[in-house]
Amino acid sequence: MMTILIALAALGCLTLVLAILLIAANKKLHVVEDPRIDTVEAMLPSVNCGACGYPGCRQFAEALVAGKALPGKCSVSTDETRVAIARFLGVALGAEEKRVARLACAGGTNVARNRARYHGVKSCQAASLVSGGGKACFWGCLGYGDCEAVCDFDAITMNAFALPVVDVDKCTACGDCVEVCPKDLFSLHPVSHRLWVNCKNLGQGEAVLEECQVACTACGKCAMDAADNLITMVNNLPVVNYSKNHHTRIPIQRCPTGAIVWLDDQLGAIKGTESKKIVRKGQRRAGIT
Amino acid sequence: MLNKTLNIAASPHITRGISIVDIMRNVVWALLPVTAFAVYAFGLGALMLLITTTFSAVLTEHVLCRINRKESTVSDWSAVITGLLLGLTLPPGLPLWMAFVGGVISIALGKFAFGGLGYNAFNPALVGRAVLQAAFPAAMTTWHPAFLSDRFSAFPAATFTLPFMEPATDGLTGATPLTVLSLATDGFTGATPLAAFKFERITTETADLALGLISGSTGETCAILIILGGIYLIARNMMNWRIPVSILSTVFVLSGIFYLTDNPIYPSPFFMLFSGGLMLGALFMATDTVGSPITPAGAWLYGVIIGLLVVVIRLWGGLPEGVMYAILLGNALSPHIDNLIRPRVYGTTTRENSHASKAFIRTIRQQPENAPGDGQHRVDLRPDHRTDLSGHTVTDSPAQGRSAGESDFQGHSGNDHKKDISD
Amino acid sequence: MEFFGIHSLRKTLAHWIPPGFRKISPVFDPSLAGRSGLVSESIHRSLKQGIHLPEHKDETCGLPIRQFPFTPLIILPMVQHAGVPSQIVVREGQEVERGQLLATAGGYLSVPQHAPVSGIVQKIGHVPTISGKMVQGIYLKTFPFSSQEVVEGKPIDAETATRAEILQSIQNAGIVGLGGAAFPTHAKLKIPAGKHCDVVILNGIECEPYLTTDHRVMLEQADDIMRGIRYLLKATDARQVIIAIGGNKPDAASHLATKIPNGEPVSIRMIPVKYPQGAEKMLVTALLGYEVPSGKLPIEVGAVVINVATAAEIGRLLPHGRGIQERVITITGPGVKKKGNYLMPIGTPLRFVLEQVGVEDNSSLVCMGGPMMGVAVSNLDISITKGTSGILVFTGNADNPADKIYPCIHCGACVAACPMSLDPAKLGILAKFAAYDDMAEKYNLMDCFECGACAYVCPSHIPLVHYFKLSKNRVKKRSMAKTMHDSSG
Amino acid sequence: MSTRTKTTFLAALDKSPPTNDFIKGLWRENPVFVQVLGMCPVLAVSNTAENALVMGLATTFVLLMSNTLVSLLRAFIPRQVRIACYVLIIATFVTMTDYLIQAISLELHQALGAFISLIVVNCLILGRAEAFASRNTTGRSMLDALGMGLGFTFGLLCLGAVRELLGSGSLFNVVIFPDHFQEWVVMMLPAGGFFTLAIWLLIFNAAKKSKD
Amino acid sequence: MKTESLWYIFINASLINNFVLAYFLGICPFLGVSGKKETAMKMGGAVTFVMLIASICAYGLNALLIAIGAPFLQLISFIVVIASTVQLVEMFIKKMSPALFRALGIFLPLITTNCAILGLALFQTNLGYGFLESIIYALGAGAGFTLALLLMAGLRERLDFADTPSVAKGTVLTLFIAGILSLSFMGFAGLGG
Repeated sequence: MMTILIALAALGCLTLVLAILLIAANKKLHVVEDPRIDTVEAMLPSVNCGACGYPGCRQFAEALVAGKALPGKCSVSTDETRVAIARFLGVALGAEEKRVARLACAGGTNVARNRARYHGVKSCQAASLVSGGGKACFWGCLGYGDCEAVCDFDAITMNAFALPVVDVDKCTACGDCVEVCPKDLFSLHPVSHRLWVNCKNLGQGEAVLEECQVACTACGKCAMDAADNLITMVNNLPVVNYSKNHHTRIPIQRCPTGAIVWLDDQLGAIKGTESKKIVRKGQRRAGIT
Repeated sequence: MLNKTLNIAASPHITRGISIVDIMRNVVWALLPVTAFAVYAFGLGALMLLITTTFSAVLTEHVLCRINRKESTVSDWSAVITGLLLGLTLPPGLPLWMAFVGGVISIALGKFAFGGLGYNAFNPALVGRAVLQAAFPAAMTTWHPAFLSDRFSAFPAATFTLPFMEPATDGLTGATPLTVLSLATDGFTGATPLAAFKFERITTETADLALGLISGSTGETCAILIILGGIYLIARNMMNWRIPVSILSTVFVLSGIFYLTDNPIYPSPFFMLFSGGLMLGALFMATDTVGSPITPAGAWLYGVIIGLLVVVIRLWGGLPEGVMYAILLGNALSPHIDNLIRPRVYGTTTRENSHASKAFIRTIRQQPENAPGDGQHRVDLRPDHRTDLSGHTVTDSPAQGRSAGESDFQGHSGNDHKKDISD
Repeated sequence: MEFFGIHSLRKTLAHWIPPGFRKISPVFDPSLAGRSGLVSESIHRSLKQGIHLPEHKDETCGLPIRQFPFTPLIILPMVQHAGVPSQIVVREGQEVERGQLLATAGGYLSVPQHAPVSGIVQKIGHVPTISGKMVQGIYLKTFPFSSQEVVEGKPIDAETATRAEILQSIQNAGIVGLGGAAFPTHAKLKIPAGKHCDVVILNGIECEPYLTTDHRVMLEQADDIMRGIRYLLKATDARQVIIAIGGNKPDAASHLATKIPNGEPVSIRMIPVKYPQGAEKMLVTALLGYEVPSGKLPIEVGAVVINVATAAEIGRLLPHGRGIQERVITITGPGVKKKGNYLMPIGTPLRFVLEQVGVEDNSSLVCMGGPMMGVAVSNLDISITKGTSGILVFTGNADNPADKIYPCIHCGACVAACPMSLDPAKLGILAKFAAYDDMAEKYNLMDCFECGACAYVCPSHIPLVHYFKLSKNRVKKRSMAKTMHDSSG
Repeated sequence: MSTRTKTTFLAALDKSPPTNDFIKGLWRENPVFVQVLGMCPVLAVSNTAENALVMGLATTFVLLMSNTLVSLLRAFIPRQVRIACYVLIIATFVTMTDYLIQAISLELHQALGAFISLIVVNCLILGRAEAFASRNTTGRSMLDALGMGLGFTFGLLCLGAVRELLGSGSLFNVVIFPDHFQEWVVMMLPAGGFFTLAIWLLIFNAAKKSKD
Repeated sequence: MKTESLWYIFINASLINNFVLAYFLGICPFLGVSGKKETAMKMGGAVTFVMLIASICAYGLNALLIAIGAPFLQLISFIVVIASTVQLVEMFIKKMSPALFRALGIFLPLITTNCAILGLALFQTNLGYGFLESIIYALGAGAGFTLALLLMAGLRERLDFADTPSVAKGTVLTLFIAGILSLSFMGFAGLGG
């Protein structure tokens, strides 16, 4: 009996002393942090892609809670998540039109020629530092797939001709591929931009075709055909003014090489009726230097 | 040619033309004299042992590469080195199945688990040996005598023990249960001279040690041949000489100091140097480039630490020998040594350097006035004063000068002059 | 990070070391200055790290400079120098005389360009450059039967012209560093406010294998160099000039020594052969004993380093007020049939050059510059620029010139070779895993000047320099993006 | 029963919450091989199968009791001092277990040493109390504790069996291998514990990988 | 109890019978926080500090419990006192150094349930160490823990950039290294004895 009493008393005293200490410490050393940040962060996809303009999801969550940003900025989340966050914080959604990464090159290995054989680190970034890479077209895609590797969402795959293909559904417009491409071939565009110039070659005339059979020869037919100055030729390339009515397929029809295309969700890039059809499946022969 | 497709690659366009395969092959060459002596001294048993360890190491490497669907890396000779070194550190009469297990462990645990050549943080052969030592302490401290008359006609009794069976003692070693117990967790070799000294205070002649007229692990007895192999590699610039030199000199100096205290428990420095696995360890194990520091200063420190640990374990530890443990610990420390000791990068301004450059500016301006002729003037490192051309003392804050310099040279840093090298 | 302050310890110890062996020893001995015929070994320790390379210089160093034939078509990119492109002032179809101004400087950090030949402007458009970029440029058709006389301009006299005038005329002459980086020389000679140039170093080390351009220039254009020195002294207000010459060129040193006029504060130093001793920073340290602070220029320690060929060009052009139209180029390598040093109009296309000298059938790689830092070309339609010091043609198995890459075995050969005392092994591993920020912040990536010593010695054949080029490029891009991001919001 | 119905049956079983609570600890969230929790006793007392079994059962017992009590009291424990409360509860049961084992076999108690007491600080027990019992009903918590405890015992046994078999040629003190078996002393040493666990984890990883 | 020199107690606790590599105490933080040197250093420091406090508390408590004749309360009171102390330390760190708090993350509360701390308290009681000996023992154990953690962190940092086979990545490799380290620490056996 005595032992039990001693045990009770000892434990009781101990607990009391410690409890008082802890309570005092809790008061003195308490750190305040908005608990909503954690909740919002948990709702975000935590891929830290940076598409929202913040370094990571945590910072974005802080900005959201502080009212400095709107949930719509997060292009990675699903619509439901964005709505849920907006509802949780009691703010507007701030939705934007879905944007995707578009590639401005169609020069796969079947149509574009290599000028030199590149040896070294298998990366576009690295290759571009060695005389611009081995490709004959100085502006074209090098095809080592840096964009495929950098994409956190598996939205980019390299096709049989070493050209990246963007999966519009998976693309979150995070901009990583835009940043990583040494030839600056990617840009972010609203999905509704369907009239697309699929080339960046600044060359002019038939000589360009020696480098790549689907390059823009700067013939200017598209600019002539498009109404209302929708397309202007700048530096030997057509430039579409998307602030005008660009929902027309007329400009692509007379393009001799298919450098200007209509992007279709199902069918992919549709070329004009007069463009050459290239059906080569193998590699285009590396020509003379 | 002008019509051919050119190759392009990043500079430099020439290389030294030595690959790691060459280095590895030369290490094997350097080990061959030791191996030959081992076979000469211990006979057929040692030969079988060395063949077994090498074979099992190479086989394991090949099989693991295949399992991992990688190209087999057997051809780079590194597995051969591991197997050979492992065999050289084992007692000559060890059952072959244990040797085989050792080879497998060396490669699988010591090398492959870490990611293969280049990532094996510990010396693979020593990992194999450490595991064997801990697993079979009795067999690993059973020393088969050298120079037996029947060594080329008969195998040691234990050699052909059935797998997973205890080796039969052939009565030559007198390994009583008591000594087995006391040697239970022996060091790298526990070679007889060291054990004899540790437990019975019997010293062995240095000449015998150097020439290998003793018993011990298969390949550690003949110090002379080991040194010759090491010198060959050092001469071919394929071994970091700092590591063996620092290990050996640390052991020599430290044990010399203790020897001079005239206490009978401290052996002579020559005995320390030539006994046990120190020579083989210092020259061929500790110098494994992967597990050792990369900078020269780091290599010195690494060697000193290993030497220190060897002396500490040998003199005060419970084990007669500690080279294996010392090297493994040195391997574990080497990432930290690499982090601690990094050469100062050229032009990164430590305080002295920034003072020095200012002092230089001052001296060169003073020279026309007080030309010293013999060119030996003390450089005043005081940063705050300097004399300009007219003899006035000016005080100049470094920040001012720097910002002015930058504004004039926008967009071109020192790096932009990189191509000036071909000047 | 220093360990136990090793370096301060060394400084302390320096006082106990006999004077002759001290690292910090005098820079310049005024009592000897002005005496012509002085050639001395460098008294400072030469490069501690670095590597010894097979030189391959014997094939061309004995061959005098020869005039190269005029090409029918000159291709002249407007970016031949570091900095802003030149502005074209001619129009298509215009006839130009040799030496006539074709383009003016596009800004302060830019130089004008002059017609390398007399001819007609065929086209103005995109021309390929060695970096792979297409830039604005001029196609100039050479008049086949022209005497190719050079247009004279307004002479500049070193004695009477002011500092600013000399700098301006150097810019007007279109002179850039002929060593390789092609940095506008007038910008290099302009001493920033608050700094003082004490010594002008003429760089005649030429540590790259194969190249003998500077060697021949020193032997054949010594008078031009001496004339150039006078302009340089005036332009920088320096008190002395040191001509640094590689230890493998004693003939150049003794020849130059005979040319030093009495009373000129010019001395010559021979520096032991080691690569990359010719790098600006390494040279300053070897001659003066001080290190150029990280990310800074040699002017920080009171020195300006100019290539000997650049000095020769200044001495040759300024008295006539001409613009630069040609330069000396070494054409060599295992694949070249007629090796030699040629005086070649700038803008000569590579294809024409190789057609003229002839190349072996198994040639596989053409490189502009030295083998250690030169750039492999993908396109023979690019042309010789002001920065081209050599053209090398290598032969070999065209299909697989690259050696098998093994993992890093931590052997430390690269650490011993790196002249900047970096840790290329660690940097290489980090680069492989794209840890660029770590490389820049913790391992001083940006101090690497891509000399190639690490990749040369690496027994694992890891393309270290390529990794570093890539990493530096990425770091620069990111920091640029960051500053843009910061400034925008 | 065809394999297909069997799998659907198992899947259905898997989906029902109570069974899931029990099953997940055995395999999918096995504390030893998947979560790598409570490694101290796993490594320290797995040198023989017997020790491993006793340790596993003791842990299961403590886990069961503490989970039950915690889930019962979960409404009354203030959030700020919950950890202290859990520890108190666990410590009580551990002391009981300690004395219980001592009563059963003094020899066993000595073999297990301080590690019985150290069950108190087994991350597994506190982890389950915090992550499961404090949020779920008593029934589910008990099932969870049983599953986790048995999974833990299974993991311990896996290690103990290998180490005893190689280390002394026996299993549960029954001699398995014939005379003259060479014992792998390393298996009895700490290093052997590390290696054996690593190899088991390796096998599990490989199995998981081949399944994917 | 035989009396041991303080030096031997320190060597024993830190090297010969290293808490992590020989006693398997504190394996959770050893596996969890040994990825980065800086974190390992901080964790080692924190554990050493808590060990010191726990050692002092345990010494006092043990004396008290023996005095009032309730040794069966040993475990409960130890753990309660240690838990509260750790919670105090945790609050303190959170206030003083949020960065450190973030770096140690979930492992700070886990120091409470770190076997090494309770193990230390129990062992020192079992060994019958006096006050000074207890403190030295705690310091040795802490130093040994930190050493093991640091060695592991250095190796793991290097091996972050290794072609480790995917099945051996992470915990498996860490355990392999721990095993090898444990073997190499066997070299210290008999030291100072």
